[in-house]
Amino acid sequence: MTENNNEKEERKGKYIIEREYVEDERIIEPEKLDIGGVDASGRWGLIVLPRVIKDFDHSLIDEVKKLPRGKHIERCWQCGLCTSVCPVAHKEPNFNPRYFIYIVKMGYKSEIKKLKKYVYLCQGCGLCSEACPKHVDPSGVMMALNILFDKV
Amino acid sequence: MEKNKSVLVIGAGPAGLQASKDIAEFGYRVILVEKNSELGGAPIRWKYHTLAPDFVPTEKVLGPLIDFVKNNNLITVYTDSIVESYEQKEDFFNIKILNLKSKGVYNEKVSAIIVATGFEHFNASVDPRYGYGINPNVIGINELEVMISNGKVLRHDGKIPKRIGFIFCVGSRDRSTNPWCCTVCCGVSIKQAIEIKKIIPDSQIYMIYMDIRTVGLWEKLYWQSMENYHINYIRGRVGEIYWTGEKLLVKGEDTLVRGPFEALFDMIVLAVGMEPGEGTKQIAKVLGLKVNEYGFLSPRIPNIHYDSGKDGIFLAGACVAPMSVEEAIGEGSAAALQAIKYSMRKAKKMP
Amino acid sequence: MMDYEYYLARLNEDGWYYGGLPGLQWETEQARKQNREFLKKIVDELYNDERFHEFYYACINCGNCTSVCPPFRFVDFEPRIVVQKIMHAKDEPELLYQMMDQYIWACFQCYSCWDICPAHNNPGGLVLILKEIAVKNGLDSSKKALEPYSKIVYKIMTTGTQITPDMHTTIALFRDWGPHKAELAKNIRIDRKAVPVPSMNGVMDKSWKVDERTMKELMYIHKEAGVWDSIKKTLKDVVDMIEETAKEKGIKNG
Amino acid sequence: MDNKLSINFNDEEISLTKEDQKLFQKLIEERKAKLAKGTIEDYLRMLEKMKELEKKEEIILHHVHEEYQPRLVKTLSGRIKKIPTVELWQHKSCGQCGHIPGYISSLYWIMNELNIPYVDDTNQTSCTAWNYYGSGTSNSIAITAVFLRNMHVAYEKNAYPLIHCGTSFGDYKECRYLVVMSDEIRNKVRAILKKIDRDIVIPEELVHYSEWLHVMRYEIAERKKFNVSNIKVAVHAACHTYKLMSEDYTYDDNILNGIRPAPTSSIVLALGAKLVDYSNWYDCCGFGFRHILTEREISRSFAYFRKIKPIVEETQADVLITHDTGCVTTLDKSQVVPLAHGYKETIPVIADSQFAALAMGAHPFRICQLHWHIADWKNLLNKMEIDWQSAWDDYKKYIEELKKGAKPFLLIPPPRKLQPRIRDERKNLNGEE
Repeated sequence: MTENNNEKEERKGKYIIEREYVEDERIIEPEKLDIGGVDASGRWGLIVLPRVIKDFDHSLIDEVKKLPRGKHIERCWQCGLCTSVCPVAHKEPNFNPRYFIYIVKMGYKSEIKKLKKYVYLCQGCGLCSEACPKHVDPSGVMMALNILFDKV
Repeated sequence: MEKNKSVLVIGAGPAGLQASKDIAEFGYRVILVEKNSELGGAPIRWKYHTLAPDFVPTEKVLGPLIDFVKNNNLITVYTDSIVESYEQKEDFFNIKILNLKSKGVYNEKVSAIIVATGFEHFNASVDPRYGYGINPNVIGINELEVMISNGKVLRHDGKIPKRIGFIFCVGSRDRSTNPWCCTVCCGVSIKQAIEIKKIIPDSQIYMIYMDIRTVGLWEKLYWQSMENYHINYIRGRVGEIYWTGEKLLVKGEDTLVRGPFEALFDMIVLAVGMEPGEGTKQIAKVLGLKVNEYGFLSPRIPNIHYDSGKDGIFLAGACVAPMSVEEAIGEGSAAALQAIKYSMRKAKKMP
Repeated sequence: MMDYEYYLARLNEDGWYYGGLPGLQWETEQARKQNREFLKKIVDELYNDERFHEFYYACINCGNCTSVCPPFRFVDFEPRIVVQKIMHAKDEPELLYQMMDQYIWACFQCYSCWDICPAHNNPGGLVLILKEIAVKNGLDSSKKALEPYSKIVYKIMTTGTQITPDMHTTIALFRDWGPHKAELAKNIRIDRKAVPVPSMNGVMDKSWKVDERTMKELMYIHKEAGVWDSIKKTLKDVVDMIEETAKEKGIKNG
Repeated sequence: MDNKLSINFNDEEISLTKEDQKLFQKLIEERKAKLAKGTIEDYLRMLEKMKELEKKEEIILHHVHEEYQPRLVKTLSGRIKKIPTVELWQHKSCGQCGHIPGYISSLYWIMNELNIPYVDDTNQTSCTAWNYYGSGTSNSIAITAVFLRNMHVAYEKNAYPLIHCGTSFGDYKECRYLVVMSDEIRNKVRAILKKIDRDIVIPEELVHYSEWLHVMRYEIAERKKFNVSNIKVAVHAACHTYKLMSEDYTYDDNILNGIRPAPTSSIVLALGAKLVDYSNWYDCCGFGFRHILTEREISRSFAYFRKIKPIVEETQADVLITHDTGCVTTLDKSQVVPLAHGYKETIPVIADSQFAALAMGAHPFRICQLHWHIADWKNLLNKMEIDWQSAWDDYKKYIEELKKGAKPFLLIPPPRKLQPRIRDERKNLNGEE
């Protein structure tokens, strides 16, 4: 949940100062927790699961490669030209073609869940595909991601 | 030594000059053919002020070579000339040289040929996104080198720029222009940025890069620029540049920290890459040399540059692959030795 | 020509605008709301700190520090980003302010990053200077972070010790120690008498008996070094209590 | 270190299993890459400048002279470091005294056993790192002045400072670096110290108590009463001891190939216990300074998932030993909640001085104060064949006597040979006579 403005009251991990940088699903906050007679519910019983990625999940990228316009996604070297020419990215920074390709290549499912509602913003204007030095055809990849992100 | 032994050297850049000097010092005659009117190749043509990584003045490196070649009687120099045709005989070549200005044709007999026709800077107007040639104050690192040599870095309206941006990999590492890396423009740009900081101390310089490739001893330029000259490095690419009438609006993405950004710059320097020069293309046709998919001359074995695959013809310098001045000079000597060895072996009829 | 008036209009007076990386725009929006003179003041305070040039040389983005950074394993906090934003802060003060809200408070100050940085930077030290600046300028982030910490600041600045045995006499503090805490709360007084160390035996209000003179000198040092004034904006009430205790001990805040 | 991959434990060659070899090879490359040349060169340059300042009489250097019977160790860069062994000024740690007094009482008991004179001073304040590092509510002048005040008190008492807490040790290394290298800080600090009638005294060597245990490990091993050879020990080195100013800590080629800090591992080996290795030894314990007090959510999760769980899974060690207040408290107290959540892995956490004292036969409760620790230490003591049940009853009896007003048993330090430097009666703080 990226927006910080609708601060829901019963949001988990309220007392964590750097709360905005911890995803919700990694916070386990028990309503009731009794440890040998001592009440440690709420923040006293809260644990955060580590976010260490043990191995990269390549299932996503294989799927994109099967789709016709996602063929060259592996060529991307994260230079950022697609985002810099993309008119949408300069108006809505949550839409960032380079970053979408990156999280798909790395298989960061939690990031994809966070940002998947922005992928449809792609206008399909093709400016990025024309600028891309590796001919990854990012606008095609965006279309592929539209399909893929619904599945994540 | 046999007086009539002579070697044809095509191209008077760092490689060609060094080859001519070595061969002349060995005692052979040298026929040096240069397309332009002055010797020294790209470094002199674009008035390189200093050479990376230690800011050695170009004059100190190439000056002696040029003086030697000009004053040595064993070396006959044909400027404004190209090799029109060649004919390979048993143990010598008949060369026809055409002077582009006077249209005069000269014949020479040589025992070996060294091709050192060098490179040309990428013409950034080929890549429309930077508006090179249309937007004022968008210049290449070659033009900037001329400005630095004159000691004054000025905008088109004569004012001193405050915020200068360097854009890396223009015309390099890009499938739509040249998919190779020119190996030097990172180091050269950083060197120039430091020189600008010396000329304009309160300037703000931004290097917009993908990866900094200051290889070998050139790495100290990268650290020096950050530690002593506070030059900023933004990892990302620039998509578009607009001229707002007074400044350049640069649209890009900072992939690490800022995300998509726009910024106003007073001047943008494009780190233009290296392409095979006109001379290289022309000589390849004339001598029938093999050329790789990028237009560079391709040696028989890619890792051994001097061996062109044709008997008696040797390659040297940036016509084979993008390289720095120091490497080109080294390859000039290498080709010179091969040419001398070939000529001596031919003289003794050895295989 | 492309319609670039839209982009021109939103540039700040330094001629710059950036949207921020996906998911982190709330940081950039917050920073953009602040007035820029204040942001520039913060950047100058950082760059003029006497430790700054010992802690920052150059950052080539290798990511060594993030690889060993403990909070990075649980929180999206990277020391590399801290150094990168400090590098660009001189021309763009918003970048620094963005971090001071929540980002820098994730740092464990364990200095693994200092030990491993090939460029010999000290990201942990830079974060520390940023925390000091946040406290000095009374940012609400430092108020929020240090509000539960204020009792400890008072204890440290008056006695030189932190959590003391008398704070364990109820199970309110550290309930997550479970039943052990209930036991501890019951018989901590007598257990402290059983500690065989002469200077600690039976002491409840401090970690060990501290001479009156020592505490006076400690408070004097903090007063002279300007610590009381620097934390006035963030921990107003704590400073008042400290000044009172100091007055009782004959130290006037000059 | 030729490519023959075996490590020598206690001077006898042990060849490693295939899998361990891979791990050690990784460690060796890792450490070589990590030798941040800059940090080491700068530190050595600082030590040179410190000697120059002494010649120019800008500072007083508290030398580790012969009366302190120094022993020599090597640091990361190979520099020889003098570790004083007697006449020590105990610089106590505020965390351990509040939460786990066991490891300072064990240390004092060992020193009494070895007849080492020391000073348990009440004119000592904590290093106030809780302000400086913990919350940013201090500045470099204050923290350096507090450091120099404590060092001056030790100099007055003619005793060499032995620093208990890892954080104080790291903090003082940084303060010393700043005060020597930055004239601005030095002059400001001198002005403050003059007002409390003190001068700048900088110790020639900053010594952590685990380094003292390291150099005294064979004497301690001689007095061992319990056999610990079947105890598997995992060691955690505290970040602030060897990452803050990474040059200045003890490394020994015979202990873990000189790749990792020697202190705590060396005494475990000297006592004959089995030292086991685990994958993320380099990681922090999760202390996090502010986090351990006011944001325990992150601290306890880190300690458990990054330290306790991997150690127990990988090594099934019997005990986790470290040498710092924050680490012992964090690792020990962070296991309660995860266990309540249903995780199984747990391991007792004690300090190296406690382990040494236990092995030397100290009373587990009156001296080693194990009852302040939560993680279950019962089967550790069983494995060491220490009858903790009767010791616990004895402790209970002692508590009852105390309740009735009996005089508490105190560890009185052996008599000192060195005389303190006499000081004239000081003016009161605000400069009036």
